This record gives sequence, C-alpha cells and structure tokens, in this order.
Amino acid sequence: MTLDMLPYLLGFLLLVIGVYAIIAKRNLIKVIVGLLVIDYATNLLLILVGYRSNTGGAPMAPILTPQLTPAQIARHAVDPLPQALILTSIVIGLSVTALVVALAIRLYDRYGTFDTGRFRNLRG
Amino acid sequence: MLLLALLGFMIIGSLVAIETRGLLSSVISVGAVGFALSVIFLLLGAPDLAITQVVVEILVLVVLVRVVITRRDETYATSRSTLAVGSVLLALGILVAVAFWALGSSGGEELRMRPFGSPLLEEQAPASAMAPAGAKVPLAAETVPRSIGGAYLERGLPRTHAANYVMGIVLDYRGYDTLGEATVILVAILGAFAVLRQVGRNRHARHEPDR
Amino acid sequence: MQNLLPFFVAVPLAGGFLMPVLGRLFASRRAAAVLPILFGAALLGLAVRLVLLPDADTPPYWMGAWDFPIGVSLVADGLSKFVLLVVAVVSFAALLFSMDYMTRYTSPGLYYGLFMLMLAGMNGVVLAGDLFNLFVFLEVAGIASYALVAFGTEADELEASFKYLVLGSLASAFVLVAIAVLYNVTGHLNLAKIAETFRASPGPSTMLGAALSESKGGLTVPVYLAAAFLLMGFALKAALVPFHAWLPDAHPSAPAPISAMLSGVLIKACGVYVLARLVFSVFAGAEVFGIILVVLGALSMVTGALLAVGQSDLKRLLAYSSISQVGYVVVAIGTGLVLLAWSPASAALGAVAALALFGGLFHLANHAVFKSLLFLVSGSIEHATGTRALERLGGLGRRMPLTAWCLRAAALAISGIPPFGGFFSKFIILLVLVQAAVLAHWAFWIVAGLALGVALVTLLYYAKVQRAVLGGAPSPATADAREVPFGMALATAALALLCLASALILHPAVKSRLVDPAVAVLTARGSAAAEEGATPPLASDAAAHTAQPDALGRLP
Amino acid sequence: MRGMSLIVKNTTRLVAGFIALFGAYIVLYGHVTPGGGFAGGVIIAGGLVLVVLAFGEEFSRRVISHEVVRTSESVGALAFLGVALLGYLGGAFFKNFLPLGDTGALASAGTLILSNLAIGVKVAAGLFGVFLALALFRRRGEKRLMVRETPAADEEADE
Repeated sequence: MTLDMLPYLLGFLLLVIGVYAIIAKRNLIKVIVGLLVIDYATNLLLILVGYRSNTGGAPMAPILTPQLTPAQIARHAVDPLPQALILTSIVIGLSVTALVVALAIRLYDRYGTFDTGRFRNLRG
Repeated sequence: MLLLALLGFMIIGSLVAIETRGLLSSVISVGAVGFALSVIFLLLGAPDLAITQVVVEILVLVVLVRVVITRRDETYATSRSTLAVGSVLLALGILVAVAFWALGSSGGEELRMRPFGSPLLEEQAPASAMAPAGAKVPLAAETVPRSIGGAYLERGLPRTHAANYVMGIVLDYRGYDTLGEATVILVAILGAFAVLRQVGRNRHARHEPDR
Repeated sequence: MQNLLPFFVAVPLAGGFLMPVLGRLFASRRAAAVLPILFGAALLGLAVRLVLLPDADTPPYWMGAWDFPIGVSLVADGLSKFVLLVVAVVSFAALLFSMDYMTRYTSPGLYYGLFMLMLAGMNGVVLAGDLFNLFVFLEVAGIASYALVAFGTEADELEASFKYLVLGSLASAFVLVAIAVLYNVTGHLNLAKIAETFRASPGPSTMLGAALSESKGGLTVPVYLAAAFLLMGFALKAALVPFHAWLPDAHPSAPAPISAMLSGVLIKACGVYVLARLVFSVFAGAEVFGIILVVLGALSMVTGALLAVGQSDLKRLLAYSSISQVGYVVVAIGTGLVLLAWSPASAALGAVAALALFGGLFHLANHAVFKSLLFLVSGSIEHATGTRALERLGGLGRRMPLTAWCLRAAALAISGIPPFGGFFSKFIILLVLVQAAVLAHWAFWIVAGLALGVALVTLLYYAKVQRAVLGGAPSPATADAREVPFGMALATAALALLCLASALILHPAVKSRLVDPAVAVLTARGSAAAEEGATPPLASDAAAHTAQPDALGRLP
Repeated sequence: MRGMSLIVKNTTRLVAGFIALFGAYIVLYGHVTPGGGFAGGVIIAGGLVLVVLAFGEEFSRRVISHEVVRTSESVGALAFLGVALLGYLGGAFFKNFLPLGDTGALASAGTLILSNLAIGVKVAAGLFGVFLALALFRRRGEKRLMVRETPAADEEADE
C-alpha cells in the first residue's frame, strides 16, 4: 500500500463510521448524525477522486480569472466534473436531511422520545 | 499534510458525534465535521463547494439544534445488540480491508485506481478513442484527455462561455441532472409538508381504520 | 419523427410541479384526481407508442444536444421499453384507484404531486444512459416513496418510513461511492462508455484480479470493488434477502395504491432492472455476478415465502410474498447470466439462457400486474371493512362479488394455476432451472427444488388468504361491507383481466414485439462480452445485432 | 415562538438586507465566480431564517405567508423546466439557445443566468418553507382531540 492512496482509505473509513452509527444506534438523532457522516464521506470521496496536484503552486480551481488563460486551466486545474456531482449530491443530502428531520420530530411528537427501542415495535 | 490532519479531524469528530452522551453535543460535533469538509473543499480547489457546504451546514445545524434543544430525551446511550452490529461491522471491515489492498495494488493496468493527486484527467488518449465515429473532430487535434473531466476542461470554455467551469457543467452540459436535483428539493419539501400534516387521515370516512 | 423519450420524464415532472399548486383549487378530493389520471393516460399512450416503434426510430436522446460521451443521454432499448410499459400500466391503474380511495386521506394535492414525481423518478431511472443521472432519478423516486409511505402520518407509518429512508439513503450512498470509484478508474459516467472501457481493457495483472476475472471481460480489483458497492446498493433497493429489512414495514404502511406502486414497479424499476442492466451490459456479463444473483434470489424466494405463511395482516403477507416473487425474477436473471457466460462451451446453453431471461422478464411483468392488483384489492377490502387483519375478515365472497373475483384471479395467478400468466412464467423458470441442472451444473438442482417448494408454499398461503377473506360467515367487521365505488372497481377489474391476458405474451406476435427485444438486449451484451466474436451468434441474436448499435446510447 | 432581545432584533435589521443582497449577488454571478443558484438560494433562505428567529413566528406569518413560499417554490421549478423547454424549441431539451457572449461578463454563457435565477428562487423559497414547517411544528396537545374535524379543516391542515 502506498501513501498516495491514504486519503481514499480514510474516506472509506469515514463511510464505515457512518454505517456503524446507522446500525448500532437506536436514537433517531444519532441515526441522522450517521446519515450526515455518510453524506460527508461520499462527497469527500468524490472530491478526492477529482483532485489534481499543481506542481509548484496551490491547487487551481476550475474558474477562469483574469490572471489565468484557458490553456493553463486545461493543464493544471482540478477536475470540475466531480465538483458538479458533489454540488448535486450536497443538495440531495440536504433534501433527505429535511425529510428525515420532519419524520423524527413527528415520531417524537407521537412517542415523546427519540429512542426507537421505546417505540411500539412494528410487528415482525 | 494539512489534508491528512483534516481527514483525521473528520474521523475523530464523527466518532465523537456518534459516541458522545448528549444529543446537543452530538449535533454540534457533526457540524464541526461538516465545516472541516468545507475547508477540505477549499483546500482541494473547489470554492463553489466550500461556499455551498458552509451555508448548507449552517442551515442544517440551525434546524437540528432547534429540534434537539426543544425536546427532552435521555435515551442517547442505548445501542442495539452487539452480535448484529458486530457481524455487519465485520463484513464492512472486510470490504474496507479489501479496498485498502485493492487500491494499493496499482500495477500497470489500465483499469486501476489512480493515485490521489494525479487523476485520469492527466492521461491522454488518441482522439479516435473518445469521439464516436463520424463526429466532429475535437479542438485539440491528435490526443484528448482520457476522462470526460479533461474534455470539459479543454472544451468547456469555448462551448459554454462560462468562466466558472463547474457552473458550465451543472447548468449546461448536465442541466438535466440539475433538473433532477431541483426535483429532489421539491420532492423533499412536499414530503416534509406531507409528513408534518396535523391530520393525515380523514376520520369521518365510513370506517375507522382499526389500528 | 419527434423523439419521444424526454416526454417520459417531462410529462410526469410537469404534473408533479403543477399538482401542489393546483391541488387546492379543486372543489373535491375526487376532482383532484382528474389531472393526474390524464397525465397517467398520456404516459400510457406514450409507452404503447414507444413499444410499437422499431428500435431504429428511438435513438438515444442527448440532453442539450451535447454529443457522446460528454452529454447526458436518455436511452430506450428493448429492455427499457418493456419496463416503461409495465410502469405505465401499473401506475395508471393505481391513479384510477386513488381517485376514490384517497378520499380517506387529507391533502390530495400533495399526494398526487408526490405520486407524479415518483413516477418521473422511475421513468428517469429506466431511461438513464448515464450513471450519475441514474443516481439522481433514483433519489427522486426514492425520496418521493419515503414520503408517501408516511402519508397517513400514523405512528407506525412514520416509523416504517424512517427505517425505509435510512436504508434507502444508505443504498444511494453506496451507489455514489461506486460512481466515485468508477469515475476514477474509467474517467466516464456514460454507461455505454464505461462498458466499452471494460471491454477494451487488456485485463488485470495482479494475482487476485486474475483469479477473480477468469471469465474475461478485463475487470480489475477496483472495478470489482465498485461492483460490490453497486450490487449492495441495488440489492437494498430491490429488497433481496439479506438487505430486505425495510420492505415488510414500508410496503404495508403506505396507502394501498402506493403499496401497489412500490411492490408492483418501484422495487423492479429501481432495483431489479438496474441490477440486470449493470451486470449484463456494464460489467461485461462476468459469471460471478450471475452466481451472486442466483444465491440472493434463492434466499429471497425461500425466506419471503416462509415468513409470509405466518402473517395475519393481509398487506404484510403480500409484502413478504413480494420478496419471494422478486426472488424468482432474480434467480431467472442470474441463471441466464451464468449460462450465458458458460455458453461458449455449448450452444444449447445459449438458448436456455435466452429462455431464462424470457422467463425472468415475463415473471417480472406478471408480478407487477398481480401484486399491484392484490394490494389494490387489499385497499378495497380495507375501504369496505376498515380492517385488513385476516382473522377479522370473512364472507366477502358474496358481499363484494367483483372484488372477490379480482382477489381470486390475482391469487390464482400468483400461485401459478394454469390459464393465468403466472403459471407460464413460473413454469418457464422451473423448466430452465432443470435444464441448467442437466446441461450445466448439478447445483441448479438445489435451486430448482427450492423454486418448486416455494411455488407449493405460495399456493398454500394464498389458499389460506382466499379462505380467510372470502369464505366462511361474515364477521362483525364485514357484516355491512358494500362493493367499492366505480373508480376502484374499474382499476381492479382491468388488472384482473390483465392477469388472465398476460398469458398472451407467449403468442409469437406479442412476444416478438414486447419481450424478445428486451431479452436480446441482455443476451447480446453478455455474449459479446464473454467471448468476442469467437462463438457463432445464438439463435435469438439475430434481432440483437440490429439493436446493438443503439443499445445503451452509442451513436450509430 | 417569540422573538429575541432588542439587540438581536436591531442587529438583524442591519444585517438581513446585506445577507439577501449577498445571496442575490452569488446567484447572479454564479456562472462567473464561485457560487451559483443553489448556494445563493441557501444564503437568502438563511437570511430569512435569521429574521424569523429574531422577530418570531408572527412576524414571518405577516411578511411571508406559506402560500407565497409554496407558490414561489413551484414557480421556480416550473421556470427551470421552462428554460429547458425553451431549449427544446431551439433543438433539444436544455439546449443553450441564448448568445454566449463574452466570458466573464454578467450577460454571458447564455441560459446559465436564467437557470441560476430559477434555481435560486426555488431553493430560497423551498428551504425557508421547510425551515418554517420544521421549526414551527406544533406538537399535538391531545392526540384524540383532532378526531372530529370538519373536511374543510382537513384540507388545509398540512402546515
């Protein structure tokens, strides 16, 4: 294993931590926290995948400024596509979070607790 | 190095968020993890994402903190049975171990994981490999990048005239995805409204539901 | 000829955007259904038109007129047309049923809006030619279905929806991780282009990689990693057995028409269809995926049936039965894949593989029809009696004759009684498994035995359902039950007729239009990948070769 | 929910306008500088959330009703679909049919600015609506008190 794969692996580790929270925790808020962590992990993996190091300089964002030429961008800028995907993915994550929080407060309203262990369990 | 430190911070922060005792500290820790992610975005050349991540994180935090501080709950410590959790974690652990090993074993294959910092974007292929038969010849004559990300970087500007390449992709090349994304927001909002209705069922229907 | 494909997404989307605004303008809850029903009818018309068009007239549609491979495309080949038609039929029936049934719930505008958006999401998934686009529309369909499951806002509905949402989001996250890995490895998101990259690759050089990909196709370890995440993600969406925990809670909790949509088409369009598409077309038909699918399918088949037997809640029983029946479909598709991967060794296997895929798709369509009918009938019964507990029902045979006949038709079809389509599809699957056991590998005997056993168990528990609901004396709950209103009756009767008529798929004229192109898409891809040009084309491949250039969005 | 102290209210009065202005800038210049319709929309929604937190629920009810929120949400979505449909008249869905102009200018990149605007409106309205629904969600005092409702009350009970 080489060091230049390490960031990916840390991203996978974060994913596993999020999955752990979802499976192991019975508190709705903790499960939501787990979902957020999973979102971070997937977005992180996507941004890592598109990164291009810029020899002798800071990473170059794929945005044309007066100091740059299109040719320089093409040669040195980081990959814009994963960024576009992450933008969409952040929005989707936010939407899911909105819905899941709505469900959680509604469940609290019904049971007076966030703990699924104290809910009247579904049959089977 | 800074990146690795931030990644470590994210991992530790997530663990703290999951294992800490109070719900409020849990929510705040996960907020810190989100802000660390936005710093990573900035560090890796994605200012658009950094801005978006920060504002989204603030909104999520405001909502979650409001939800948590207005509701009393002392049950944060409960967990599921160790056996089930253990077996699932074992399976996932094996998967990640394979991932470690698989990603590391980069030989001379074409279908290998590209190392961090030098993505496929840097490799070139003959123009014929990218273009379909009979299509227009790309601007850069003989060779083109092997990934479509590279193609966007090379050809994006003349074709969209958007100085921000990411927006060019989001709204033009992949505008259809963005329509889907806008739909997702709408769906979630309609869904939240639907779930938060005070009265879901019409009680004066012919029969009470028996549950 | 205008390209029809974008309208499959645009029409329900427009409906979904309009309904929340217009919903409150309608005077009564029934009137709110008119617009969605019109949209549903338009979609049904479009789907029929699309199936009748030859492949050459439905080229991929490139959004924004960007070209291959940088744009996003919509693609319709035989398989997606087939699934689109199934989705359109079931959703039209569900909308018709909703008109009267949904008067039990508040806020029809929200309901129909979410329904249309879920439909748009499913159509988007079926037509997607781009991996990330597929993910986005998967989320549209998924989030709409999470909300619809909780539409009644009763406590256990909210709980089921929460569980469904968490596992569904986990599935989506796995898909996104796979997208990240695949993009890093291949540099593309277009499904056809990814498949092409795999086929062009010289193959792995590491030890494990070589061991994993004996069946050629040039897949390497990172690709298998991505495939593992994709398989887990879509197995979660399709509720195959180790990943099924959410389904028995979520499907019964939803309003009846939504249960019909979820069990009838959503788990197929967003789960089984995508799985088939990925393993055959993208991952080059490697046999290991076929074996995984057969194992998962057999597990689902058995577990679902065994758990269904003990249920006393009608809808919950139906939900477990869905797991079991989808198991049949997945077993058939997996068998087809395995046989196809082995087919260079013997030409007979190729023909059996094509038959297996035919059986699988036929059963998919059958299950969509009879399971949605069963859920709608359960809705009718709940509407008339206020309960769905089997022990509190009884004597409905005389009280609700039409509903009773619909229930009989669906139950006989799902148990595999001869004149119904369900018999033929199950029979074909069994036949294929036996042939595979004889021709290829003894292990298929086990699967065949399980399939036969499960068919008998299915017969048993549906006999139990019929006796509990229809037979005996009326119970207090059913004493004053009356036949359901017109819209509900019409929807269930139409589906009941379809249960009977689906046997017509076996007629050559229908088969060659509807199912053969779908089978051809799968066999063409698998065989081309398994052995490039080395084997003579299979008997059924003639059609595939004409369809191939368009499949998955390559330009002619 | 009641408002907060006078200091918070006065600060909000000063800041809210700037936040909205900044959000609008981010939306409009999305195709030139970092940002875009989504980020700008969230910023505007954040400004509105701040106002609600500071001044309380009643204030927000008076200024922006749920009707406005839901309508502008749908209008934003329809506008985005409309841009796509206009592209259809020009050849294909999402076809960029406007002149592309000079890179870096505000009026450049064709339809991008229109799409950004539509998304900005939609996101601002939608997220603010969700915040209102979530934050101001009232617990049922007595669960069974709601049983006997008139149909008319049911119709509008979804907030």
